[in-house]
Amino acid sequence: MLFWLILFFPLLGAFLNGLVLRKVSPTVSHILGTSALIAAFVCALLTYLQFLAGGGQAQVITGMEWIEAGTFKAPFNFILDRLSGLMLLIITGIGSLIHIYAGGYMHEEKATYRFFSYLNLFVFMMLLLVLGDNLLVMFIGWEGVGLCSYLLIGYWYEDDKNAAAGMKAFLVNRIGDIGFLLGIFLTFKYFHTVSFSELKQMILSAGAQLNGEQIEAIGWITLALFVGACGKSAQMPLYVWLPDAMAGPTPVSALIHAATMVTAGIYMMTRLNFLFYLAPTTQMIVASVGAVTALFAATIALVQYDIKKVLAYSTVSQLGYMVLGCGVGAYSAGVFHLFTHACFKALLFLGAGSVIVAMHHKQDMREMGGLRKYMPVTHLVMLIGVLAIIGFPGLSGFFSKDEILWRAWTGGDQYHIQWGLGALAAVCTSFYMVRLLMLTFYGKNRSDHHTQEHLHETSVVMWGPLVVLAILSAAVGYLNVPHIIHIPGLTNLLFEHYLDPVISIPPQVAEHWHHLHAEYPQSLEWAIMAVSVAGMAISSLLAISMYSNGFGRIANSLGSAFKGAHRVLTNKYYVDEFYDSYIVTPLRDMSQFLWKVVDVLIIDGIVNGVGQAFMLIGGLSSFRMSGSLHRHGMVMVVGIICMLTVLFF
Amino acid sequence: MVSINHYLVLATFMFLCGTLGVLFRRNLLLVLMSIELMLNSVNLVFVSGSRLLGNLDGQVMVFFIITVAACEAGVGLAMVIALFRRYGTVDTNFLRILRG
Amino acid sequence: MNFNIPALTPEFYLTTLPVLSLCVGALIAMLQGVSRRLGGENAVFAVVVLSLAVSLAAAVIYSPAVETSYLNGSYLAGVLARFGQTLILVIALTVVLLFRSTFLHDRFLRGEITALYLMIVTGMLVTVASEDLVTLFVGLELSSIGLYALVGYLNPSRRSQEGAIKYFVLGSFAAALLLFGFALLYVATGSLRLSEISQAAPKLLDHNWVRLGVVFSLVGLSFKLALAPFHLWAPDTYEAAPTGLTALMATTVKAMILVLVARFFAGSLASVYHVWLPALMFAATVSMILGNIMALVQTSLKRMLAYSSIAHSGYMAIAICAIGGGSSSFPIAAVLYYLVGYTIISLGAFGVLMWLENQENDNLILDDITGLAKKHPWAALAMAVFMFSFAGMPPTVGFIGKFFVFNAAITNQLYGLVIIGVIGSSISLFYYLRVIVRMYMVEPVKVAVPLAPVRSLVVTGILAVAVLANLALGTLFPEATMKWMVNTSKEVAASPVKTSATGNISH
Amino acid sequence: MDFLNSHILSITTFLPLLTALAVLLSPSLGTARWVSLGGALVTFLASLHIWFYFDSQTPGLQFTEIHDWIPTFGIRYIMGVDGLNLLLIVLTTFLTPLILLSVWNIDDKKQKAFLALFMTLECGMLGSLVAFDLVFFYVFWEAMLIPMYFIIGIWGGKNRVYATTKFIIYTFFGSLLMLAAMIVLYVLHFQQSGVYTTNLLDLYGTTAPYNTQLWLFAAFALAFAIKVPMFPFHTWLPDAHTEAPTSGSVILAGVLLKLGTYGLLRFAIPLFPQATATFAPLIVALGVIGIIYGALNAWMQKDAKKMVAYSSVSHLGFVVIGSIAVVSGGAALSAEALTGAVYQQINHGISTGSLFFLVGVIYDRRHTRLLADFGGLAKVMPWFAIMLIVATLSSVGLPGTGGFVGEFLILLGTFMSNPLAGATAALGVLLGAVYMLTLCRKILFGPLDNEENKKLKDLTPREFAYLTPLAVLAVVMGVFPNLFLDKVKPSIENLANNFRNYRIVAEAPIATPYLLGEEHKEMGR
Repeated sequence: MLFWLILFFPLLGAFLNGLVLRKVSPTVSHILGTSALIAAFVCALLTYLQFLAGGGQAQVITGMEWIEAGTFKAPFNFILDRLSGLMLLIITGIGSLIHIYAGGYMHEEKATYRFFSYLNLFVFMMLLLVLGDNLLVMFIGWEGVGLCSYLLIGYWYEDDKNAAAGMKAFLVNRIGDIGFLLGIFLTFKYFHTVSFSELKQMILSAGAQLNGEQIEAIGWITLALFVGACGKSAQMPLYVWLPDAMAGPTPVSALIHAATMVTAGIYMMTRLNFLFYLAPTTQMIVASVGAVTALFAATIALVQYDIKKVLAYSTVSQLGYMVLGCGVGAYSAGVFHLFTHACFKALLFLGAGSVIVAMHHKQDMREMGGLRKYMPVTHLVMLIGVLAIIGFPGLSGFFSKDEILWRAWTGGDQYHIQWGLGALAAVCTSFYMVRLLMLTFYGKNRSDHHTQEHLHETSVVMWGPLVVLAILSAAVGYLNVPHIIHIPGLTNLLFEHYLDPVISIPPQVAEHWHHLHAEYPQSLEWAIMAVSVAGMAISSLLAISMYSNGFGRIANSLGSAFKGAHRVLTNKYYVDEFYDSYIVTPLRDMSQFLWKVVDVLIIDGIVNGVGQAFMLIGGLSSFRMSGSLHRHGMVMVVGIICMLTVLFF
Repeated sequence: MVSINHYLVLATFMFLCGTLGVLFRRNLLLVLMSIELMLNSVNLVFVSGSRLLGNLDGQVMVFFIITVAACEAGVGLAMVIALFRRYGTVDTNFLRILRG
Repeated sequence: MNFNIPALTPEFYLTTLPVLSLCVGALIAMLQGVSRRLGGENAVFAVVVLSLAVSLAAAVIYSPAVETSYLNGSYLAGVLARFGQTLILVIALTVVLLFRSTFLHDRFLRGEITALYLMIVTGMLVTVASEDLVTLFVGLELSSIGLYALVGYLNPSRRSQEGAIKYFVLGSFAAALLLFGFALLYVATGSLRLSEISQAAPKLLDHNWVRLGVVFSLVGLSFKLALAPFHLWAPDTYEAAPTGLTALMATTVKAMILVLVARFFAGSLASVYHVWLPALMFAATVSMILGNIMALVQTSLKRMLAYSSIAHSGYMAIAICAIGGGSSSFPIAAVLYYLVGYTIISLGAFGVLMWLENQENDNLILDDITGLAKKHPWAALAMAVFMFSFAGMPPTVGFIGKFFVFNAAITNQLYGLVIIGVIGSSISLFYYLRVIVRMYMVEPVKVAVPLAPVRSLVVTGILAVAVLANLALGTLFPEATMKWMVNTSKEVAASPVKTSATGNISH
Repeated sequence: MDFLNSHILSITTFLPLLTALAVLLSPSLGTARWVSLGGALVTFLASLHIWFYFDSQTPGLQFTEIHDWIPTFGIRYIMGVDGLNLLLIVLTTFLTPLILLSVWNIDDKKQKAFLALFMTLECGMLGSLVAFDLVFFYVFWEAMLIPMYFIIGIWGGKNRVYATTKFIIYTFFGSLLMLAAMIVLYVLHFQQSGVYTTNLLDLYGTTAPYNTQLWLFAAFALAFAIKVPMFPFHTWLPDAHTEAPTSGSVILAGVLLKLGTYGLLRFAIPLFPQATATFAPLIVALGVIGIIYGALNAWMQKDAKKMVAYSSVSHLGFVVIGSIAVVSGGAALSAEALTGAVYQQINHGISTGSLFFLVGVIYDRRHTRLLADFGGLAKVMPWFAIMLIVATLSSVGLPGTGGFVGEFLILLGTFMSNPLAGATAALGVLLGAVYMLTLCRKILFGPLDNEENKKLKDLTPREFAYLTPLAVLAVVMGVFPNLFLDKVKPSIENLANNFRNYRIVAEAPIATPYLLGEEHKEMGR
């Protein structure tokens, strides 16, 4: 009962806001939307506690039948286990905070019923995504969240740019979704079910000797699904939509494009970890893509000026970490980073949002600076956020990111390169995050006079949630302290053990992984940790020295020294241009050709040509009939001759 | 011994002459006469046939054909005269307004 | 060759009553022509209608149970003959009622014209009832000569005179061909009676004279049936003749010839079908293609209908081909059904034209009927129904007829003809639709002579009946009608094909 | 009640025809409107009766109705309902009243004729859906063209004559070939069984020789491919749609096209199973090409209506490949794909129907359909925006809308039967989103710069009345597909699993065909 309420409240909120109460004031719709989510959060919390009290064993909640055809079955079944439980809390919890914040952020809007109904709808879809017990229900959420992000990115649709960004997001996601669909098809083709619990049971039951065909199929299935994950979680080469998605209101960026939706891919891979374990090639690909993405996006973020763009690319890069984690089989690490990242990235975005509001919707960091004295709270929480993300020892990012890197190193020799990329990305991360902090809050203010005199701290509605998030970002790391560090009164790797029931290594590959998990010398782990901390420290100091007051001399000289590299980075490696000129434009031209030439000229031409031909023949023959008596007779005689020929020869 | 085939060939020849006349003479009167010629060739066939087979059906037929031919000639000449009266020509090339 | 007196019984006169009453009517009409006092329009009209009615009644009411022939087969009374006569008489009557003014408006010629009219019909009745080539020929010529005369006689315009002369010359030419064929058949088989010919034919299959004979007879008949490539008289004549006469030619002549052909090819020459089948298939193919294609480019409605009638002769010819050498009656039934349908549709279509046209303009072109739906919605509706029916669209009789014809053809594996028929119908739809487009979907255009229809209850009634019959035969009564046709065609199919020793040729 | 059940199909089919007559006879346009609407609604109720009394357990033929029509040729008046046509019947009767509402405000003196024609059209569609006798079916199948011809030709755009003539001749040609094929089949059946009948249920038993099957299947498939329309026979559709009035487009896309796919399922596939197995790759290929090709063409259109028209080509490509997804070595059809195909027919009717309605809504206001003339309408017409977005989503097959269920099942089944085709067709899902979102964006989003658009009014109550049911249904069909699929499951599985020797048992016994005399025997020589 309680469980259904979790899904019910956001839907109700979306319905009321979107279709019924369209004339009410923004405040009402804000209260409505937020309360719907808080209610959902409460229910989620209670359900979760019940669930833990019940021993935390996965349970399937059966709903009504949905699609049934032939042998295919996909009912509305929901799975409640530790993983989905955690996601429930993240989504509803952080969601509620962001809803509260959004009220403040959108206070200038005349009507916000659309906004909050979309947000609630998004939460509902996200819940479907994480709770669904079969690939199809997950797919509803999967595309549903895509839809909501489309609507929210294009929320200010009067500007065609935003509409375009929304469309881009939807379409790029659709590319991934095709992969997801193919994954579903393959799964059904070879395992005759799409239900997670059944699949898991089928794969894990020691008796199940999968034939070679199925093993091979698993390779393709995981690959196809990973394509889906690439779309949703903005991995190479499908990450391009996420930076553009920043066109949406900032709370949207925080909720959808940082905390929840974009992590769907990681969630899905973790959900299906038993399949991925059986597909080493796929895992290799996953890890590589993750690592490359992490570094690639981080490098782009180094030179961005738009505060939200920086955060966007940092999101991409952080997602790369999580994917890397999944790729090396460290699902718990991946999910843990998902968790921490949700906290501090939401925090960062919301903080950036506050800055943007204060700056009258200017997002260019070149016009900011020195905001520390105008908005102290924001500065404080942002500081925490930054420290968290760059992995400052003791804050959440430190624990989660290092766990991933460590597991990458220990994942086997073939993963050392990935580790290297990841470490490098970490260095970049700390550089651009500190750079962001410096350019925004330190140095002297570079904005124009008018903006300057209106600069002030935001309302409590907005900084309240920030504080909560800040506390979380600082704290949650301690849920998964690596076992080399001993903190009194804290069990190590709490989180990893928490997820153990979910992460299930199939018998076929069990011993390989146990062998990997064999004890490594503590010194090694210390060393790895030291490397990343050192890198973090150095690059942060560099950034501080470069940007402590605006664009210092070093910054400019560096920029001019590596002009080429700089230009490439500022233009994001020209990826968008590449796609545009090598995929979109050719496709468009081809369609134009298909329509104008193939369809109109050739096919339709033939159709009409037949008719024209008959008319022509008729015209000619009627012209030949001069009406002369003799010609008539002649024709008759010719006819007779033809008949006789037919007859005698 | 003259066999039936000789008659038939002769008749066919006459028939063809008539046909050619119809096809190529521009004067309506001549066209009518050519048709008469064709009918007469038919008569020839009937008569010789009836002679060969020894029954009179053929000859009966011939009488009818002659009669009918006469009627036709009457109607035809009437038309030609009417045409000549009004337009002063019996040339078939004059008959060209109905076409297509 | 002795006339067996017993034939001349009251029963004989009863059987020939249709013909006789028409002859009497013709004589009376002719006499009325000379008297100013008796020759009033109504009087003549009464005589015509009366004689037609009487003969129709006679044809319907009395017919011997089995096919019996009188005067050594000069006159044949049977179900098929009766069907032909009934159909022809019904048409003739309808035409007179529909086109009364056409035939009766001229107070000086009225008598002769009607006399000719009745003689034409008489000739047709004789033709369908003859089992002897002599009577057949006489009847045929009687009707033809009458038509030659009327085409030129009814309105002395240059157009109609030209049409008359062309019709006459080509007609007599064709008659000569037909006779030549008959003559050769006579020589080969030694008889002028269809039944005897049919007995003699089989053993002469590969005799060239027979082949020639068969082909020439076929040509002669195809000419009358307006089968391409012997069709060229049709467009000219149809356009030249007043609409009333056109309607008569388009329907009765086809009826007469089809009955004849059924008896001739299905009965007598069934055994030599491999001789006439290729020729007829050739004619059918050419008709369907040429007729439809030529109709595409016509602007004169009558001319268009002429070409379409050529195409329809082609469809009917398909069914005749389907007879093949078989003694099955179904192809004949199919063709008869098609004939009935075609008759209804043509009468209706020409009726609408006649209803719309007037003295100044009796040759309507597409521009005349443009925007008709606005001015005369009901006429437009009727025309539309007839057009769809011509095209063979359900739920009209045209579709059922086409279905039966194709059915017969496919049953006898004439797939090629069917394909051509399909293509032909698809082409034909275009020009039939063009009429509808002009009536319904185009704004009216300025024409020289505006339409001034005369409101006549009779005409309206007949048109309404035509429309209803059209739909009824397409939906409710195909079964009944088809049964009738089947029974009608039975006796033809049943006629035995035995070989006999008569009439071999010595060389 | 018993009478009702035994005659419900005739009632449902011919009620519209009676309504048409009543409309013609009704004194004023006002009454004519109400008469037609009333008639349509009663028809809808009648179809609901069928729906509720339909026994969803049996694959057999229900509400069967048999009378002799032309017994001499074994042609009968046979009507029946099974899972394959049930949904389409209800869809037809459901769309008609909505369309009548949409033309409610049109007020010229030809309008009465329009209403009458429209009801006639409904009669034709229903008839061809329920007919189970080849000739009987054919009569409706072609008679249906006539009212459509007039609707496009009289009430259409400026190029209407060209469009409508093309439409009718193209279809007519295909149908005539099919007629010939029907007769061949009929003769074959006689040769095998000595019985003349065009009764479909009997003809299912006929197994033509393989080579003959190929020809017959080709003829049938061509007729239906033109109707669907399948690439490359589709070019009449964009013209017809762009020229047709809104109501015409809706019914054309909503039901008429479905008759093509329905025909494939009802006639072509079960009658000629071997040929089906042979032709399947070709047809699937054409279907897939159609999906991609139609989508790419739609993307390029400047005219909203034409875009939707091309989208139909794409969507019906899905239905086609779903109908003929051969699995297990040609021994069976994929039940999933078949279910999807049947379901997608309805979805397409709903989504594309409402899309045409919506395009009509803005066309009524602005008398233009060029995308360039619009933009930012979401600001002035929010409800219109919601409706359009719902229709769009259903059309791009977003999960939760009916379109998803259909497309997913089709793709799944196709993938099972032919992975390559399935994967390629899946691209259609992406391309579909491409052009539909372009449509939305060009119309709804972007700056509201055109002055005339600034003063546009939002949906009127009447427009709500006919748009809302479609929108709601689009969602309901996505969330509760079983409401609909349960009814049709048995029939579909019957067709899918034994299309090699397909049989339908009729609920009421069918009299043994009437045999004529000896001639029949000889006729079958």
